[in-house]
Amino acid sequence: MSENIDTTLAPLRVGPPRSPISRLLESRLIGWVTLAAALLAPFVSASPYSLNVMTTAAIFVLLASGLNIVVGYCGLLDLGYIAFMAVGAYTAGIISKSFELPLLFTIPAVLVMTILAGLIIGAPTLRLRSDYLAIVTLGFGEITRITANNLSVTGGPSGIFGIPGLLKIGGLDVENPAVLYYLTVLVVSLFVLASARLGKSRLGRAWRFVREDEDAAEAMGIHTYKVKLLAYIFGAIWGGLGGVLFAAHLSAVSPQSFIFLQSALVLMAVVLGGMGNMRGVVIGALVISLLPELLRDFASNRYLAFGLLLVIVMVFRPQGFWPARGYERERATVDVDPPAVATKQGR
Amino acid sequence: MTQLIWDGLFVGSFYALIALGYSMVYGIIKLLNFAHGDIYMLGAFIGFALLTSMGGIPASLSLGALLIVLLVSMLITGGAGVLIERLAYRPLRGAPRLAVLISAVGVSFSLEYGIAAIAGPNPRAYPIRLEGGVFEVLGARVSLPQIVLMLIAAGLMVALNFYIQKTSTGRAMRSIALDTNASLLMGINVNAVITRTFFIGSALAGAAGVMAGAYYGKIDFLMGFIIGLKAFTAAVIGGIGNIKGAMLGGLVLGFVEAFGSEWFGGQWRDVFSFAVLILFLTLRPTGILGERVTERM
Amino acid sequence: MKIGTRKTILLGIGAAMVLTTAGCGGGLLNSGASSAATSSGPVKLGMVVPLSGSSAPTGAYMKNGAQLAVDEINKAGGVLKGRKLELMVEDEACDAQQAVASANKVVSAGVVVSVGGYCSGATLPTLPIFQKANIPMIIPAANSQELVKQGLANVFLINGTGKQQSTTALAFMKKSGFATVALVDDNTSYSKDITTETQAQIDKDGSVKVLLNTSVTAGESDYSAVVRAIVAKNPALVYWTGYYQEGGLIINQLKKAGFTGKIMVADGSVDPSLAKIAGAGAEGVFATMTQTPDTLKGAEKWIANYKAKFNADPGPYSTQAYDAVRLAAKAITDAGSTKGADIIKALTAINGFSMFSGPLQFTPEHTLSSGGFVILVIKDGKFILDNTLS
Amino acid sequence: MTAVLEVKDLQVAFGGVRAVDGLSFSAHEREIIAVIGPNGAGKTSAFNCITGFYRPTSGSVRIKGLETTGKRPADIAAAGVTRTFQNLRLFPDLTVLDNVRAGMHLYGGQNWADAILHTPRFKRSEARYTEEAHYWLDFVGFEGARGVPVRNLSYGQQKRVEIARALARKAELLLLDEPAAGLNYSEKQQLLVLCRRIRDLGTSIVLIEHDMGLVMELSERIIVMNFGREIAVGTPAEVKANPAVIEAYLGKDDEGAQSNGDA
Repeated sequence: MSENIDTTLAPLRVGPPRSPISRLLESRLIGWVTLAAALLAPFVSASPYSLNVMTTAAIFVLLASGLNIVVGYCGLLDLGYIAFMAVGAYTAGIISKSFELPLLFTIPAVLVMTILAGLIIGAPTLRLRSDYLAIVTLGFGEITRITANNLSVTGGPSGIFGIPGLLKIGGLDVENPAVLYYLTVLVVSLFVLASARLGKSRLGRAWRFVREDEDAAEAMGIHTYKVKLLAYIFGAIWGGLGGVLFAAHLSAVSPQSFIFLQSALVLMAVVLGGMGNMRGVVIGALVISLLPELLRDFASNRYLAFGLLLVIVMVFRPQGFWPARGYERERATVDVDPPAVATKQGR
Repeated sequence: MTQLIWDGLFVGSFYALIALGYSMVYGIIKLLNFAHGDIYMLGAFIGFALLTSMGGIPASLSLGALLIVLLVSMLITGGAGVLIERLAYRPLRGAPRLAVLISAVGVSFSLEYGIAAIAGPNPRAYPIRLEGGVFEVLGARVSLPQIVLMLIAAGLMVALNFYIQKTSTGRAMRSIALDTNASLLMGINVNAVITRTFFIGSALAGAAGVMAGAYYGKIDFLMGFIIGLKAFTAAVIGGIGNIKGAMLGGLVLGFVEAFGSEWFGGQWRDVFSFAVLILFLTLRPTGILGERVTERM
Repeated sequence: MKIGTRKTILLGIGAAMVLTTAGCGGGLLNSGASSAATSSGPVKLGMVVPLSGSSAPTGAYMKNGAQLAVDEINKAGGVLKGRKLELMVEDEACDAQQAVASANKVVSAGVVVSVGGYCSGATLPTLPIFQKANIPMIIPAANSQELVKQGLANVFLINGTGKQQSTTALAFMKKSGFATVALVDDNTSYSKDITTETQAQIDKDGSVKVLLNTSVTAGESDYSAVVRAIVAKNPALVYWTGYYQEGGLIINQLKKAGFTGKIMVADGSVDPSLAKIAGAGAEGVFATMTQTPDTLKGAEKWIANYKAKFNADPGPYSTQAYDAVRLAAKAITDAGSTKGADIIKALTAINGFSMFSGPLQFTPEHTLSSGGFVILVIKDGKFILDNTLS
Repeated sequence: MTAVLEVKDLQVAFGGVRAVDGLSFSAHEREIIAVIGPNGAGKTSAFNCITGFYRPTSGSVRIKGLETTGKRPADIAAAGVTRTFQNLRLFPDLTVLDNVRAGMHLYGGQNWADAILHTPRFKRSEARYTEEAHYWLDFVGFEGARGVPVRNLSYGQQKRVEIARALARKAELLLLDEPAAGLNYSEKQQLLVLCRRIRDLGTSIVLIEHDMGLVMELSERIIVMNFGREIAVGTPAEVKANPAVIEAYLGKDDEGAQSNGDA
């Protein structure tokens, strides 16, 4: 039932990290640094290519931060995460194309659809043990892709193209790559922040409790099933919005973009970055999506490299490359005046 | 109709061969060996390499040659399986299940794209082709190669079943499946047994790979992905961790697919079999033959 | 291990930084210059084709064909008073996302004409990118009707379209008297395009009967389901419009299942490997295909050059790629500039430019006026010209 | 005054084995009850039935008069039961404070929207979580770093954290499964004091324990189980004198003898 964490494999550390680098990385600073870099990048190079690469990377970061909620926080291995992106992208594409709406206005529908998808996939499967869940999600991922490929409403194999841009009000045409890029960065950073905050909340803790020991969590009055479902739904929403940005970015959606490989890549970003650690995941996502562009010769067999990397990282750091460190501030003043909890006023 | 059944049976025997490996490994260390399908692929490519190195083989000898190649490939894939367990799974015993699963995904990727890097990404045509007489059985066209392959598959499964039921190692496997720690206390060399399990499972998958290559005539580095999932489905249908169940599941899935694609059309076949998998996992996770065990704290 | 961690983390940040600095065409402040046509130096042609994935071999054929043309033209003095041509090839892997990335890359590199495009599904999303940059696209291979549906001014197909291929297929069926036919595609946009077109034309024509029109999933080994269906219907001809990998398997399994009718494949399956995979069953399989070098009369010299250069045989679409480059050069010369608009004007005006597929003239929707499709047949494992139609 | 816990001829069977076979007892407010018996007598199984981890084959469990038989553990916890586990079940990678916060999950006080927007409401409830976590850690006398993962702590400390986590639940009924196991003498003495202080909070305690000394000194009532059945019940003195109990212990294993020794 429960999964016993082998402590010997995990990086053992008493007291918070000391090395300057890791302290920098633990600090709030890193987030701002990355954001600043993202915002300044276009002033260095605004060629369609670099903008395209950077936008793709930003969307990838959004996906990774979404999957991190499911895999990192809640410990549910989802091998079909890209399906949520597919649902989002197709919903947005179909609606905006058939009603000539800017993509922005399709977001409510996208939210509904992705949450629905999350429920449909999650509800029956979340009672399964983790490894069954992995395969089932993979199955759902493939089903989604094949279905999109076979139906005519999704444009069949050639998919949907010529999708209208996100928004168009007078001068501001979001189809301009630079504008789209900044919009993407804005949205993505907001959602990354949101999921990071979720992780540090009552719900986020509940997710971690479930990940660490379902029985103990259950015994503390946590409805593990509901909590898992919530993780799934949040993951789905993140993925769905990723899909909308994807559609806006490519102005086309086709089934080949949602193969298992894509799910695996997002998973790698989460794992390599460090499960549950939002900063790590962001950097992992950047590495995974940018490295192939930077090192062309590496691109040729990057999947081999990623595969080996996965094994190595798991063998040496089962928590991920740069796991969420369980440290927090000690109590400032040694003794607090006992709050009025001693009496048993229940809840 | 009889054709349908026969085709289902034939494909099913491939699924069964691969499902066995899944089931054995899962039964013993509760690991979902995600890379197992790629061992099948590996087997096909090793057979390919061996056959090409042998040079031109007259069709008359092709069956004999195939049998030799089959054995050698089984040995090699078996070794590969053992190696994988050593490097990627054993260090993670006792680690969170999540970690082992991800490691398995990593292995799967490494195998697929490793082969792609070595043998090139393009599909290869198999050097030998099993041709043979075809005759009608109750209105179904049955070809000699099909019968031979199914006989080989059946032989392997019977041998395995005997091994599990009668030999001491088999007994050890079953006891580990029941309770690893207890078996450890009983002085069973758990690691040795797990190694054997991986060897056998991988060897069977490798055999399936060579047979598929020789029968269908085309191999590529992703051929293991889908069939791996199908095999897992078969294992689940039969009751994962249950050897007979794996065989049964393979055949059942073969039928189910044959009928499914008859009704819904070929392009929906995978959707159909995945749906079956999901239904089984959610409604009857113990499969047809698997017995329910109460988990104790 | 900790060192390793830090290294990668730094690498991660490094990656972001490098990207920012490794700018290909100035930042926002001095933007606009990115894809503007320069007036001196080499003239760049962009080619986005599959160099990885299952269609990689065809990509290589096309790359070589194009390179051959570039070298010939440069030897003859280049274009626009001695400016040399320069070919930039990027991978597309038949995947939309990668195609878009590569398309953006060649646009950023300042190419003046795109001479790539093999997988229709991957080429489609690149259309808006080239259109925004107003770069003419001469698409040598991809031929889905969808490409020209939007009627973009900058898109030109020099491969016969699915429609034209279907016309040839139908003509062949009627001529050789196949009364009943089964259409099978592999559910990719290119393949479905042909089956739908063929079905439509057959229905209009009425002299041939479609007994079965179905799809299979690419990448599997066992196609017994579709084989059963075909054998049950027992049509005179099976028309497979997918790629050669599955084509070979299906042919093989059809023969094993005792199918006695004839089989015809579309251009995507015209590849030496088809016969290898299909085995003995491949003999006598027909194909609808534009002329390949070894079926063309008078192409021997060209083939010789090709072999000399790449010491490999030319393959499908080597010629189309070759022609695409030559056409691009012609258009640039006619236009006398490297401005997209001028080149497009020149392309639309072109009339009677001689190509492997015959003299070129574009229809209003920028497709070949004559598809140049012929019927090939497999003899001793090689595709040779079949003269039923001629 | 209704009993905090009422168990009526509880039965649970695994396959053929009857782990618990007709157990009945009840716990009242501010009462400390010990459940003793040889290993495999079905004590822990009984606990697992009460807390909903096993579905009883028959019989009923009522908490504060509320029928909870066969409910989910989470619902039962919400009904006012909290427990510790035989072998520690903490969240190893989480900090000491987070582990205690787990017990406060039912306080609520914030939802996901608060969390994302960092509303004052969120800040308030977080502050409360931390403050009370510290309070309960102080209560169980936990010294040492509280911002570090529990897996870095000693066994004794971890035991304390687990109790603190259970207390944070502020339930009326606390089930302790072998709380003294692996503790040294002085730690056992501290545990004894702690249990009394917990009782004085108004919580009733049911504990499984093998250490007779502790049991005899601490508990007001003792339930002796064997083969899933209750073979004796009463005050420490009565139970000590009960021939059935002596037989059960001295007859079966020597563990009872020893602990009688140090009683």
